[in-house]
Amino acid sequence: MAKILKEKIISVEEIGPEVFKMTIESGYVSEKASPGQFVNVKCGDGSNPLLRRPISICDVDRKAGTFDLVFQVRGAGTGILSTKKPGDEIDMIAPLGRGFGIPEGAKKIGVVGGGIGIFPLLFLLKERKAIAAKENEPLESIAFLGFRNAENIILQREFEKVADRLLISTDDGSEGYHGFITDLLERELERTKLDVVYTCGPKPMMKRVIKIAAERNIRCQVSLEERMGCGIGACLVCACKTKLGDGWEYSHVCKDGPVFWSDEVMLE
Amino acid sequence: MAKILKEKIISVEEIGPEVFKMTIESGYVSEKASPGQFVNVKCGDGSNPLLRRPISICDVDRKAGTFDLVFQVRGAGTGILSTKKPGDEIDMIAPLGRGFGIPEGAKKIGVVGGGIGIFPLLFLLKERKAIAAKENEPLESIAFLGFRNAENIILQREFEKVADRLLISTDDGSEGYHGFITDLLERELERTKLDVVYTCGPKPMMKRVIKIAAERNIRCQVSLEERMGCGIGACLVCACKTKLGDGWEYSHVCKDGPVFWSDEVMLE
Amino acid sequence: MADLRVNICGIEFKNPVIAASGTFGFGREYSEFIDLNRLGGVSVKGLTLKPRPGNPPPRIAETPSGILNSVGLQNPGVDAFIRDEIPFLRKYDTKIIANIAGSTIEDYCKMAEILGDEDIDAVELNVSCPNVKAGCVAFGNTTAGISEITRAVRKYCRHPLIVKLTPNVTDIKEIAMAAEAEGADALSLINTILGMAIDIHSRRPILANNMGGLSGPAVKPVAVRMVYEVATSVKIPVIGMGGITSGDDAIEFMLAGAKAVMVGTANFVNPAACIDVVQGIENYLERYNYASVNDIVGKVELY
Amino acid sequence: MADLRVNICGIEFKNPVIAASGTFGFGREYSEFIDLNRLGGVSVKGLTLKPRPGNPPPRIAETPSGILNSVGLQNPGVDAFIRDEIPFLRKYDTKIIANIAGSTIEDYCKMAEILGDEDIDAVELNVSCPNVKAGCVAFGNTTAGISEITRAVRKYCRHPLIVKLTPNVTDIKEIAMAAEAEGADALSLINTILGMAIDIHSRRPILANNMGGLSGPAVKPVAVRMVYEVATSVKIPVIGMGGITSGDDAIEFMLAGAKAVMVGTANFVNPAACIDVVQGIENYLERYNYASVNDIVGKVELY
Ligand SMILES: Cc1cc2nc3c(=O)[nH]c(=O)nc-3n(C[C@H](O)[C@H](O)[C@H](O)COP(=O)(O)OP(=O)(O)OC[C@H]3O[C@@H](n4cnc5c(N)ncnc54)[C@H](O)[C@@H]3O)c2cc1C
Ligand SMILES: Cc1cc2nc3c(=O)[nH]c(=O)nc-3n(C[C@H](O)[C@H](O)[C@H](O)COP(=O)(O)OP(=O)(O)OC[C@H]3O[C@@H](n4cnc5c(N)ncnc54)[C@H](O)[C@@H]3O)c2cc1C
Ligand SMILES: Cc1cc2nc3c(=O)[nH]c(=O)nc-3n(C[C@H](O)[C@H](O)[C@H](O)COP(=O)(O)O)c2cc1C
Ligand SMILES: Cc1cc2nc3c(=O)[nH]c(=O)nc-3n(C[C@H](O)[C@H](O)[C@H](O)COP(=O)(O)O)c2cc1C
Ligand code: FES
Ligand code: FES
Repeated sequence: MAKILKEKIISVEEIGPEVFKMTIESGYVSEKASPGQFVNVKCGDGSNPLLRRPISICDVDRKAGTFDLVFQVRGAGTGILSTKKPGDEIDMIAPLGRGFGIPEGAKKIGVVGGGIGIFPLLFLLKERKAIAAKENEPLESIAFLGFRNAENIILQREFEKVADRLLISTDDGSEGYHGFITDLLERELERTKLDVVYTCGPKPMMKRVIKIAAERNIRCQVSLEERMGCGIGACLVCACKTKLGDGWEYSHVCKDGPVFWSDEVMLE
Repeated sequence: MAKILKEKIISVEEIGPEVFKMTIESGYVSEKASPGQFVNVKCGDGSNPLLRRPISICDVDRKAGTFDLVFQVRGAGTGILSTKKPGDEIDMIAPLGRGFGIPEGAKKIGVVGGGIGIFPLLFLLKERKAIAAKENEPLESIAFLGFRNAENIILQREFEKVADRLLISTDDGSEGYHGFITDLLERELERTKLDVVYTCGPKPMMKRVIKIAAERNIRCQVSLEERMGCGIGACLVCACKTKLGDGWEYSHVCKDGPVFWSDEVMLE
Repeated sequence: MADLRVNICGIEFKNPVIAASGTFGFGREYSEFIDLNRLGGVSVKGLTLKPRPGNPPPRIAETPSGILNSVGLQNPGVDAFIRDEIPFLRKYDTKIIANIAGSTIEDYCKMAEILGDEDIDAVELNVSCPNVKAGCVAFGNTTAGISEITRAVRKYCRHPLIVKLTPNVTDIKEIAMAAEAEGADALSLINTILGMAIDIHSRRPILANNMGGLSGPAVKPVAVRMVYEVATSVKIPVIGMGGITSGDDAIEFMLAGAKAVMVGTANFVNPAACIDVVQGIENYLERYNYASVNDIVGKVELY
Repeated sequence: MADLRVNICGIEFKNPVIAASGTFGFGREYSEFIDLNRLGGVSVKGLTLKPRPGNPPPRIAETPSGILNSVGLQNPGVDAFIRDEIPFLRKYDTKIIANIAGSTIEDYCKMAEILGDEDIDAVELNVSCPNVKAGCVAFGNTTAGISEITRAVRKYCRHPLIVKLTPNVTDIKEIAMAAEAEGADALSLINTILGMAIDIHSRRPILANNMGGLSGPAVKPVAVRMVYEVATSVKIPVIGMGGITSGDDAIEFMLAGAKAVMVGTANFVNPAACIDVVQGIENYLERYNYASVNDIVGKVELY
């Protein structure tokens, strides 16, 4: 259950160009959060910016009782967020949304992330790994991460720790594979079988991942973004089309998502 | 001439209940400012609060190149201002307005201040004293300051330094004279002659001071407050009635004031 | 403790704070954050005769101290409301206002009729939604339109009838008086102000619907003015809204003449906004020693 | 560097940024902060036939992301303007727009006539000031009113005639088309939105005039919508304003259809606002490789 929380910021660090990692102390979130969920943060005081900003939970340290947000500065809200200092209080509603699901017997998982879409995937890999270890289950994971260029690569070490393999591409070839991360995914699928693919990032990338997975009968989950109002399912602004019989209906990213099965959602 | 300045805050200190003293580094203001002038401060980023806030220059250290603002937290603007930290930048337009004037041969001056109205009077006394010392002129000054109660008394030491005598009243008698500061003024005028009286504070107090001075043919200046827009004389919102022949016209507090001769302004 | 009860056309609200239509769903989501028993009432998401999918996303844009929305009345339809939502809300001790909208006068009448036997406390006629193409706002922005629809629905409506006014008009007093003349029991205002925001990088509107309705603190001064104008023009009670985020804001509307207030956009930022407003009103009444909240209604003293 | 020049009814502005009437005085005060030569133009403080003292203070109230003002056209009168202010402003290479207001149609006509031989570039008809009791806004909020006054003044006005529209209307397109039909050479909008703010402690309005006009960022989405509506309804050029504080804001208005923009309230916060807007427009044009600012006018692509 989500709560309105006022938590303490432990650290704020610029980990890439205009990308900040914020560690927050929260017994509640670190206990309750599951991968793919997000928090809705009040960035400034007063009414400008008025709305909260949705940010994915990127990492959780359940023992320490802390969790991480990683965000890119895009506008007023994230701009103010980046100026917060350790010790400052942060007002959020958390944890929110429906996170990633695990299909029965999925032992080989792939995550495909692009740009700021990679953040929820880190928590997912970490959590899967911890559960597998605890339950003594086999698990193989590959992370496919696409970036603009070498300079924009972030969280590499963190992903290396939680994924068995990490494949990186850059648009300009300045590091890793030169080209789309989905090309790497396709190539890899020529020799490796995956049970499930999780993806988050730019829409064209996710669409391509969905197609690649569908063609190979691999189950696939996508994490969507949509402009939000309330973040809790009441205002109905964060609509996305999902299938309903032969037709469709509007579901809501904040409550029915942000994670959807690729065969239930209709990306446009 | 006023400029748009971005200056550095040296210190912020709570010197009374919800009253803050802020010391700001500014070669420009400390050189150009004269007593009675004010600065127009941008309190927050963005558009809420939108307008700048007028605050009197309370003290200037011309040698150190700094000046002080003292302000009481009243609403959003002064609230934000009170949370500023040393090292922060502060955006202001300064110095603004027409300050206190000195009539020919005024050697005995009185200042009468109430509550947050006392701030510009400190700078006035200090400056008068410095000039008198420099030009080797005689000067006698008395400060009459009225407060709500003992707890609200501020800047006592500072006034003691620059005034020959300091008389204090409180509404509840918890320190100094029990009653209106204007009663003290009247009493004092029974034995002391003043050449000019300067006053700043609540309107009823200023009106009473004007009357007392007028009855005794003492010249008198008042420093007014009015809600402001531009602070530079362009938007015409800060109107106050001044005499024009047999009638009146609207002058503007930010440009024609905030200091007016008591016989030119019409307080309502 | 001051008496917070207000009586509006026979309905006794335990306090004058009502969640505004479209911003509170049917209360379910907020019930996880606050105790709905503490609300004066809930005006539910705007209902239509048949379920409506609403407009394509994006449906929200942020503007200085405000938001534009173009939800377009996504709702499950009046039957689903009766079946699924009334029983849920009735578990709480709070008043239920059914906000209804349609594209034809017949739609409105049918809905009023269907709701006639249902356990709700009032019907709020939404003739001011700027986000649907046919009907709705068209009824709300002329005196002829508002007269016709109020007269028609009045006949079918067995509950107290609140007519919700649009601010997108030259003279809201006229519209208000027309609604009163045709039998409205109360008026609520303001609905959203029509606005537009453009993404200068994509050079397209931010909302897929191109335009949307402005709400939030930005509109407060316009809303207070209109509430004042309407409250001094009609005899029926006025429910004020538009940008209320605190008890102080609510007091401003009540001084201007609102007997109750609705809280909308503020819920998005603070799910406990309605409760905070109740508390703020109580604090104000206590500070100034008012025995009842009714004592401040319309008490602004003009210059 | 992109070409910033815009031609509006025969007047060539060096750039599309004009200081909005009533917020910039006659430019004197701002000339201490910025180089007036860098402005496209200045629309001067609203003029009346005779000097006017204006309304009693307080004349300003702050609201979320906006302000209410009730200056009430304090000005030295058209003769003093001609005598004292035109010579001052003419020293600068910027266009002068005389904003005129009155309580009767005759007032407006007389002023237009008096200004006929004067060295100004255009006349802006202020039929939308909400802060004076007689006349003014009354002419601006009906098609009949706007038609009558535009027709009358058009006969006396030898300069290009800009009609400034009020947003306090149900359908601004109608009003705009009526002004166009009667010979307006250009339209400017929006003037302020009527609003009210109450001090809940004194229980009195904050403005001594009780009500005032809302301006600043809060009104931007309403202004952009109206500019879009008007620009797509008339053939004459449209000058957009309402809440512009940056080049990005100005671009939003131009994409919506404004050929030039006016900057008002932002000057109070930032005396260099107009210059910053010019610079911001230039940056945008460069970033997206536009040869001329005219290339973006009306270029919003609707969904
Ligand atoms: C479920 C979810 C999870 C997200 N997780 C992350 C994350 O982990 N890290 C990260 O950097 N970003 C994340 N985003 C995107 C992030 O919410 C936006 O970048 C942020 O809201 C921008 O706010 P701003 O004030 O800086 O920008 P502005 O452009 O000034 O914002 C204006 C308005 O648009 C909305 N908006 C702008 N961009 C987006 C967007 N991409 N998605 C949704 N709303 C948007 C804002 O919330 C605000 O209401 C996530 C978005 C969603 C929906
Ligand atoms: C020339 C001048 C000098 C001043 N010097 C000082 C000083 O040295 N120390 C000090 O504590 N205060 C001083 N004030 C008063 C100070 O400007 C206000 O207390 C302050 O603007 C309140 O802003 P706020 O956002 O905290 O309050 P809010 O009430 O939220 O302000 C809302 C609006 O009202 C205006 N406003 C509110 N109170 C006043 C007021 N008394 N005078 C003018 N505008 C007001 C604000 O500027 C703002 O636009 C001075 C005022 C003037 C005009
Ligand atoms: C997302 C959203 C949806 C809304 N839906 C409705 C609706 O269905 N019916 C209605 O009468 N008003 C609707 N409104 C208008 C609000 O009830 C209210 O009139 C308006 O938002 C002003 O109040 P506020 O500023 O407190 O939000 C909606 C407002 C928002 C923001
Ligand atoms: C203090 C003030 C005075 C104004 N005076 C006039 C005026 O004399 N004539 C006029 O046409 N508009 C006047 N306006 C309206 C502005 O020109 C402009 O239309 C409005 O403020 C919206 O733009 P903004 O949001 O950029 O301020 C005034 C606005 C303000 C804030
Ligand atoms: S943001 Fe309100 S329903 Fe999703
Ligand atoms: S504040 Fe603008 S003229 Fe004084």
